[in-house]
Amino acid sequence: MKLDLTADQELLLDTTRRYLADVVPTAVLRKLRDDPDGYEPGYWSTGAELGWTSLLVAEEHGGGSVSDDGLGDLALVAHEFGRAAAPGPLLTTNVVAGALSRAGGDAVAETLGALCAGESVAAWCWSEPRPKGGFGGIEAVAEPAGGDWVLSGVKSPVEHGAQADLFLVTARSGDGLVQLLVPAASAGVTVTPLKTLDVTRRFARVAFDAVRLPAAAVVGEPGGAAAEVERQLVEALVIQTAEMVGALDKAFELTVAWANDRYSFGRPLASYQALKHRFADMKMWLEASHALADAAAVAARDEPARAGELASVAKAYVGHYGPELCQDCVQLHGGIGLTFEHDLHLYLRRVAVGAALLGTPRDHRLRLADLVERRRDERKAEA
Amino acid sequence: MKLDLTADQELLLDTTRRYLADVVPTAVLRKLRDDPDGYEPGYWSTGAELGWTSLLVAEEHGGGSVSDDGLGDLALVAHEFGRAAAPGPLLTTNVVAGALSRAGGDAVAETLGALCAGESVAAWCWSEPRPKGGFGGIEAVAEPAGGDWVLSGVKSPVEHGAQADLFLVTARSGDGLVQLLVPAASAGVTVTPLKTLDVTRRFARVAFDAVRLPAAAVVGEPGGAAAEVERQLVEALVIQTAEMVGALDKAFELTVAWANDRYSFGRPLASYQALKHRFADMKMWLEASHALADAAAVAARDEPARAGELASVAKAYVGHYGPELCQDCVQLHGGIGLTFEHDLHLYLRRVAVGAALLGTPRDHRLRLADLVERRRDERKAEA
Amino acid sequence: MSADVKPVDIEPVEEFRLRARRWLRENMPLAGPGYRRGLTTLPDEEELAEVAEERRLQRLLWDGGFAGLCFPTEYGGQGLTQAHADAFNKELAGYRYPFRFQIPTIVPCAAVLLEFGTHEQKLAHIPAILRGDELWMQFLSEPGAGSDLAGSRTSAVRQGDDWVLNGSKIWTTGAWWSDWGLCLARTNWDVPKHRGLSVFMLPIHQPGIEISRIEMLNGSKEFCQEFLTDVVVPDSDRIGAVDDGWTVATRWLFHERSIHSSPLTLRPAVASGGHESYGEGGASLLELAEVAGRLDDPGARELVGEAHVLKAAQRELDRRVQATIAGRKGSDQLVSLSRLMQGVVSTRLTTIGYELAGADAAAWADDDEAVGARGVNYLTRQVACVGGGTTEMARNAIAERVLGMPRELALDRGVPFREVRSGSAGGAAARG
Amino acid sequence: MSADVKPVDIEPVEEFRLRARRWLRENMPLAGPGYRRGLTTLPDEEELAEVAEERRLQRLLWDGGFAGLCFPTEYGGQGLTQAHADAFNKELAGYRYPFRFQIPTIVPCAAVLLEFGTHEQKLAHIPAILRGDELWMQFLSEPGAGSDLAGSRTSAVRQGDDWVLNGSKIWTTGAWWSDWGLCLARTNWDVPKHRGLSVFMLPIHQPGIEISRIEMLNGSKEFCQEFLTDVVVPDSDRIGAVDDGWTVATRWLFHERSIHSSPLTLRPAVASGGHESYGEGGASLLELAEVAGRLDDPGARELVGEAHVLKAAQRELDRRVQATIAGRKGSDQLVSLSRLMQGVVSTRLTTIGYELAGADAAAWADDDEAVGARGVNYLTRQVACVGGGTTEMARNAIAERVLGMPRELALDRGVPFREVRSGSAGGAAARG
Repeated sequence: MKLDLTADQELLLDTTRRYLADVVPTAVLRKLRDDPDGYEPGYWSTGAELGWTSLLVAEEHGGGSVSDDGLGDLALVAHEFGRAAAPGPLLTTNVVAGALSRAGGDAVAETLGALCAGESVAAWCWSEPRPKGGFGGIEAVAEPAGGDWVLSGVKSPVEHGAQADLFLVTARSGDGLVQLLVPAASAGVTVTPLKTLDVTRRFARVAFDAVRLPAAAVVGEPGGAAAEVERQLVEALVIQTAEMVGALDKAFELTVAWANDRYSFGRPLASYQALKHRFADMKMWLEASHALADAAAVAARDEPARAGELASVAKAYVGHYGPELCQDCVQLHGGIGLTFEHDLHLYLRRVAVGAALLGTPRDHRLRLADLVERRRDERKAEA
Repeated sequence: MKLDLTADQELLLDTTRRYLADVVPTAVLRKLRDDPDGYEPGYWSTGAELGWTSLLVAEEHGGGSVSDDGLGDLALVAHEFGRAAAPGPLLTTNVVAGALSRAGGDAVAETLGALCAGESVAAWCWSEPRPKGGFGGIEAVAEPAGGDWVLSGVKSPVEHGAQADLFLVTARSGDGLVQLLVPAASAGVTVTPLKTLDVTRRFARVAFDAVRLPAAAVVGEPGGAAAEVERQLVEALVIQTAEMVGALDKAFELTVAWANDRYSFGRPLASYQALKHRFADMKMWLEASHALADAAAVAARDEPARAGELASVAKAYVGHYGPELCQDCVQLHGGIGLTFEHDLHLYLRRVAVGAALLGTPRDHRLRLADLVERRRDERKAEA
Repeated sequence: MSADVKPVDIEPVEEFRLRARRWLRENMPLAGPGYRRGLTTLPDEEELAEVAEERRLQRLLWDGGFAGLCFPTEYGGQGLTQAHADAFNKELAGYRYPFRFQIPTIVPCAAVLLEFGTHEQKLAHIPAILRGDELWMQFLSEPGAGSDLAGSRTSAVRQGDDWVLNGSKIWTTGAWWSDWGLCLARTNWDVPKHRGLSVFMLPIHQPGIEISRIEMLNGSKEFCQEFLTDVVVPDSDRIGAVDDGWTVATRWLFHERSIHSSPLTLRPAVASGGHESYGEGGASLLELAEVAGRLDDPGARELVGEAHVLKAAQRELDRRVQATIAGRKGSDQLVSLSRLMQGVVSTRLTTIGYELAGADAAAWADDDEAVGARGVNYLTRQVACVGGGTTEMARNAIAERVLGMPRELALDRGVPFREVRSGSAGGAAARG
Repeated sequence: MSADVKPVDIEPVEEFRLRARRWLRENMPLAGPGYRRGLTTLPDEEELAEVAEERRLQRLLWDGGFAGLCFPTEYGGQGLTQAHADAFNKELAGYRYPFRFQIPTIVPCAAVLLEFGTHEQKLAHIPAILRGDELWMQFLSEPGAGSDLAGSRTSAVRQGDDWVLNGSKIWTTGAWWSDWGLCLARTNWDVPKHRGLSVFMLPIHQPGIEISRIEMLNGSKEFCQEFLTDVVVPDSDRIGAVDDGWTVATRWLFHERSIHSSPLTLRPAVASGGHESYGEGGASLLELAEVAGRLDDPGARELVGEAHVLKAAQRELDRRVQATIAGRKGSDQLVSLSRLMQGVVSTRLTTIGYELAGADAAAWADDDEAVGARGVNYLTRQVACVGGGTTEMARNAIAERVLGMPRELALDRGVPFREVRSGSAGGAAARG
C-alpha cells in the first residue's frame, strides 16, 4: 500500500476498514460461504455510501474521488478488501462504472446513479473461457442488424455475473472491438453460477445467444474500443493486485505473530534461523509486491503509455510470489493452517483466485516479452 | 554411484581413483588450462591400460568389461572422472568405440585396437549448432555418389574434436540416418577449437564440406541408423550424468567439510539452521541424482525399452539440480569459492558444461512429454 | 521381523505368485475405472460403507491365506519374504484392496506392536487386525506441541494396576470409524521430556474419550481431535517400559516414515515400474493440458515433462534409500530424505496442476469438477509437507542425523519437563 | 549531510539542469556503443589507462563545478540537494563518467569521512577525492572472518602518538591502483569483539603493506589481499574514538548498502525510468533468444518476460525502501531488503542467460564471445549474493532488525575477544 496518504484518503481507508471489521469479520465470512451472493442485503449499498462504487466516476455523473486519483483511492479500498477477504463486486462494478462515465452521454446518467448508490451491480464481461480465447482473446461477436446489434459469445469467469443487473460486454466487430451494455434480463442471456475457491466472491459463466440490443447499447465507438478495453484491463489489474497485496499483508502479519507466539522445543518458532530466513524472503516478496502494485496505480494515473507494462509486471510478480508466500504461511502454521476454522485460508483463496484470473503470471510474462520486442523493433526502426 | 560393486568393479574404481589422484591432482589441472589437449602425452594411453577405453568394446575386438555390464563399469569410471574433474575424451571415444564394436566387421578391428590402446582418439559427432538443428536435429547430409559417399554439414560442439583422429558422424540420408567414420585428415574437414567453461576438457566445431568417403566408411545400415544413434545417445547421457554426479559428490563433500571447519560468530557454519536446511536439500538432490544416474545405467542394460526415458529423466534432473547444488556450494564458501585457486569451480564447470551439452534439462523435459503423450496415445489405441 | 528370516522350506516366489494370481482372480473385486483410494471427502454414510467393505476385503485376504504376508505365522501372518510381498503387489494391480488398513493400522501401529508388544499383546491384536476386526489410529500429535512430539502433555498417572489418562490428541485420521488407538503419554514430569513418556493402547470408543471432527479447508472432516478425561488403561495395555516411551516412539516414527517401502503393507504395483503411489508423473497433467487447450504449447509440455522427472526421481530416491538401509550401508535416518522428497515433489506437482488448469481451477462449472479439483488440491498443497512430520523436521534430521551437523539448541534439553516454556499459542499442532 | 539542507538561495533545479546539460555537452566525452563500465578483466595496462582517464573525468567535473553535488561547499562540494543530483543523473545518460570513483571511494569511504572525520581530516581528503587525486578502498574483510566483520583480527597497537598495524585484509577491489584505505582494526582484545575496534585511514602504497592480487575463476585479478606488517599510522589518522570503531563501521556498512540510492554518487539514468544499474530487464535476453533461434519459442519468451518483471520489481522495491527511510517511516535496516533482492534477481537473470544460450555458452567460438560470456557470468553467478555482505547476512538482518525476531545465538557475545573460538579453516573470507 502507498506510503503517503492524504487526510481524505486516510479517512476513506479508516471508514472502510472499520465497516468491514464490523460487518464481515472472518466468523461471518465463514457463514457466508453458502450464501449465493456472498454478502447480506444492504452490505453493498452501505459500502457504496463510503465511496466504494463512485471513485472512478466523474463528479458530473454523481461520482468523485477523495483525491485527484480515483484509481489510487480505489486501490486503497481494494487493499482493505484483501486484508479483510471482504465480499462484494468491487472490481467488476467499478471497472464498468469507470467505463460508462468516460463514455458519458445522457443514457448513462441513470445507470451510473444506481451503480454509485450500490442499488445496482454491473459485471465486466471481458474474459472468455479457454481454450478458445486464451488470455486476451475475444471470440464474442457483435454485428449491426438493422438499427440494432446482435451479440453472441460466452464470457467466463464473470465476477458476480449472477448478481449483476447489467453486463459490459467486449466483443469483436469486424476488425475491431466493440463494447455493449447488456441488461441481464435480455432475451438470449444465460447465466450459470460457477463454483470457486473463494469463500464469498462469486463468479458465473454468461452466455449470449444472438442477444438483440438497440444501438444505444453500444458504449464508445463501435470497432474502436481497443484502447478503452486496454484501459479497463489496466484498471482491473490495479484493483486485483492491490487486493491480493492486502490479503498477503494480512496473511504475513498473522504468520509473524504465530511464529513469535508459538513455542517448539522450548523456543519460539521465530527463533529458528531456517524459519527466519524464509520470513526474510517473504518480507522481500511482500514489500516488492506492495511497491509494484503501487507503481502500477501511479503509472495508470501519470504515465498512460507505461500503465499496461507496469500492470502486467505487478500481476506477473504478485501472481507468482503471492501464492508462494501464502503457502509458506500455511506451512509455518502447520496443520491448523489447513483447517476451515483458521482464518489463513481466506487470504490464500483470495490470492490464489487473483493469480489465476485476468491472466496468469505466465500470460503476463509473455505480454511483457511482446512489449520488450516491440520496443526493440521501434529502436531498430529509429536507428 | 551404485551401492553394490563387485570386487572387480572395486578394483577398477580404485586403480582409476589412485591414478587420477597421482597424475591429475587439482594443482595439475589448474596448470593444464592452457594446454591445447587438456592433458599431457601418455596420460590417455596409461588410462587405457586401466580399462577406460575398452569397456564398451566386445572381447573379440580387444575390449571387455570387468563385469557383464560394460556401460555400468564405464559409469563408475565416469563418476571418478567427475570427482577428479579429470581430463580426457572419455565420453566421446567410448561412445564411438562401442558403436564400432557393435557394427563389427573386419574393417573396425584395427581402428578399435588403436582406440582401446589409447593410441588413437575418436570423436562422436552428433550435436549440431543451434539454431538450425535444435536438440536432436540432424541437418548434416550424406549422399551416395558413385561408389562413394559425400558428406556435408557442421557438428558442434564435438568433444575433443581437435584431438581426434577420427569422427563418427551422424547424417541424414534420404528419410533416414546414416553414420560415417571419417578420418580427421580427410579433404574438406575443418576443425575449429572452441573456448569452453571447462578447465581441461576440450571441444571443437567440425565442418564437413563435401567430404568424399569410400562406402566402407558407412557404419551399420545406411538410412537405418536411428535406433543405433538413440542407443549411442543413451550411452552418452549415462556417461555424462555419471560424471556430473561424481563432480557434485565431490563439491558437496568439500562444502560439508568447510561448513564444519569454518567458524563465524564463534560457531561453526554447520551449526546455523538456515545453512543446515540448505545442506539437507542439497543432500536430497545429490542422492536423487545418484539414484537416477544409476537407474539410467541399469535400464540401459536391463530394459532397453525404458533406457531412453530414464536417461532423459536423469539428465533433466541432474542437469537442473546439479548446477544449483554447485552454486549453493559456492555461496556457502563465500568469496574463496569464487577464486581460481580454490578447487570448487573445477566441479562447477564440469557440471555446468554437462548440463548444457547433449540437451538441456528443458530439451529432455520436452522429450519426456512426447514420450508421455505417445504412451497415452498407445493406451488409447489399445482401448 | 519375518521379512529378514528366510527359512529354506518357504514357498518359492514364483509358485506363490501364480497361486496369488489365481486366488485374486477368483476372489478379489476389480478396482474398475471409478475406483478411488485415499482420503476423499465422502458423505459420512458412504465413508462408513467403504470402511465396512474394506474390513470385508481384509477378511477375504485372511480367509484366503494372504493376510499379513510378512507377519509371523504365530500371530496369524504368512511368514513370507519381501520378495513374496513384491510379487503379491504386482499381482494386486487392478484389484481393490483394504486401503484403510495399510496406514496407520498395519504401519506403523501393528509394526510397533510387533516390535515392542508382549507375546500376549500381539496375540490379542495382530490376528484381530489381520482378520479385519481392528482398525487402529495414532494418538500422537497434540495441540500446542506441533513438531515437538516428545513435548506431549497428555498425562498418564499410575493408580494401582491401572493408568489414568487426561489430555488431548489431534490429527488422528478417521478416529470416528476406528477401534483402537496407540497413545503416547507423559508418565513423569520431573525428568527431561524424552525420559518421562510411555506408550499405551486403548479402545477409542469409550466414555472418557470425546471425539471432535476437524473441518479442513477443503471440506474434509476425516481428521479428529480427541479429548481424554480420566480414561482408565490397565497396565497390561502399556507397550514398552514405563518412562521409556520415547524408545518406542522413535521406532514408531521410523515405521511411519517407511510406509512406502515397508514389506508389511500392500501397495499394488503399476505398469511404469514403480508402486502406484508414484503413478506416472506426467500422464494426468497431459490430460489436463489437453483440456486447457495447451497440448501444443511448449511451456505446458515442459511442465508435463518436469512432473514426469520429479515422480521418477522420487521413486528412484526411495529405492536407493531402502536399498541402503536394507544393505546396512547407511542409517535408518536416511528415510528423512524420502520424506522430504515426497513433500517437495508433491507440492510442485500440485502447483503444476494449478498452473496448467489456469482460470478454470479458480472458478469452474459443475460439470468440470476434475479441473476444479486442481484448485482445491492447490489450496491444500502443504498437506504433503505437514502431515506425518513436517519437512522442516525432515531437514533437521538430514542435517543432524545423516550429515552429522551440530544439533539445534533445544531450550528444553536436560530440563525437567514441568519447567519448559510452552508459549502462549493454543490451537492445533504444526504436524498434520 | 547537505542533502537534507535546503537553503533558500540554492539554484533552482531546472536552471541547474539546463546548466548541467550545456556543460556536459561541451565538456564530457560520450559513452559510445562500446563503452563498458564496471569491473572487467582488462589487461593491466588498459586498466591503468582507464583509471587515469577516470581521474581526468573527475577533475573535469571539479573544474566545471559539478564534483560532489551533495557534498558541503566547505569541502569542495556543491552543497546541492537530492533533486539536483537526480537531475544531473538524468542529464548524464549517454556520457562517460568517473565510474571507479563512485564505489567505494565516494560511497562508502568519503561518506564515512564526512560523517565521522574531524574538520582537518575532511579538509585533507574530501577535496582531494573530488578533484580526482585520491582513490580509496575498504580494508574491511579479513581471511578467516567471513561475514563476521566485527571479528577482525588485524591488530593496532598504540605506540606514543602512533598506532602500529599488523594483519591481513582481503577482497579490496583494485587496491593495486588505489591511493588510500579505510581500515578497521582491533585495538582491544580484552573486551567483547564489538567493543575493541577502531577505524584508521592509511596510504596503500607504503613499505609495510604487501599487495597480492587474487585470481578469480573468471580470470579477473581486481580483488586484492593485503598483508600489513608493522604499518605505522599517526593517531591523527584515526577516525572516530578509540575502541568505538563499530559505531563507525555500522554506518560504513549502511552507506555501502545504500550505494544505489545515495545522493553522493553519480548514476546516469536510463530511458526506462530507472537508473541504468536496473537496465531494461528483458532486452539483452531477447537478443540472446534471437541469436539462439528461440525468438518464437514461448518458453524462451516467458524467460524474457520474467527477467523484465524481476528487474522492475528490484527497481520499485528499491524506490519504496528509499522512500520509506527518507520519510522516516521505517528503519535504515530496510536496505537489507534491497540487498537481498539484488542478489536474488541478479542470480536469476544470470541463470536465465545461461539457459537461453544453451550449449553455446558452454563451448563457443572466438567470434561468439557475447554468448560465451553468458557461460562465464554463470560460473561467477554467486558474486551477486556474496560481495558486499552475503544474502545470508541480509536475511538475518531482515528477520532480526526489520521483523524483530529473536537474534541468532552468537557464542562470541559478551566474551573477551581473545577467548573466542575461530575454527581451523584458513583461506579467504565468506564475504567477497
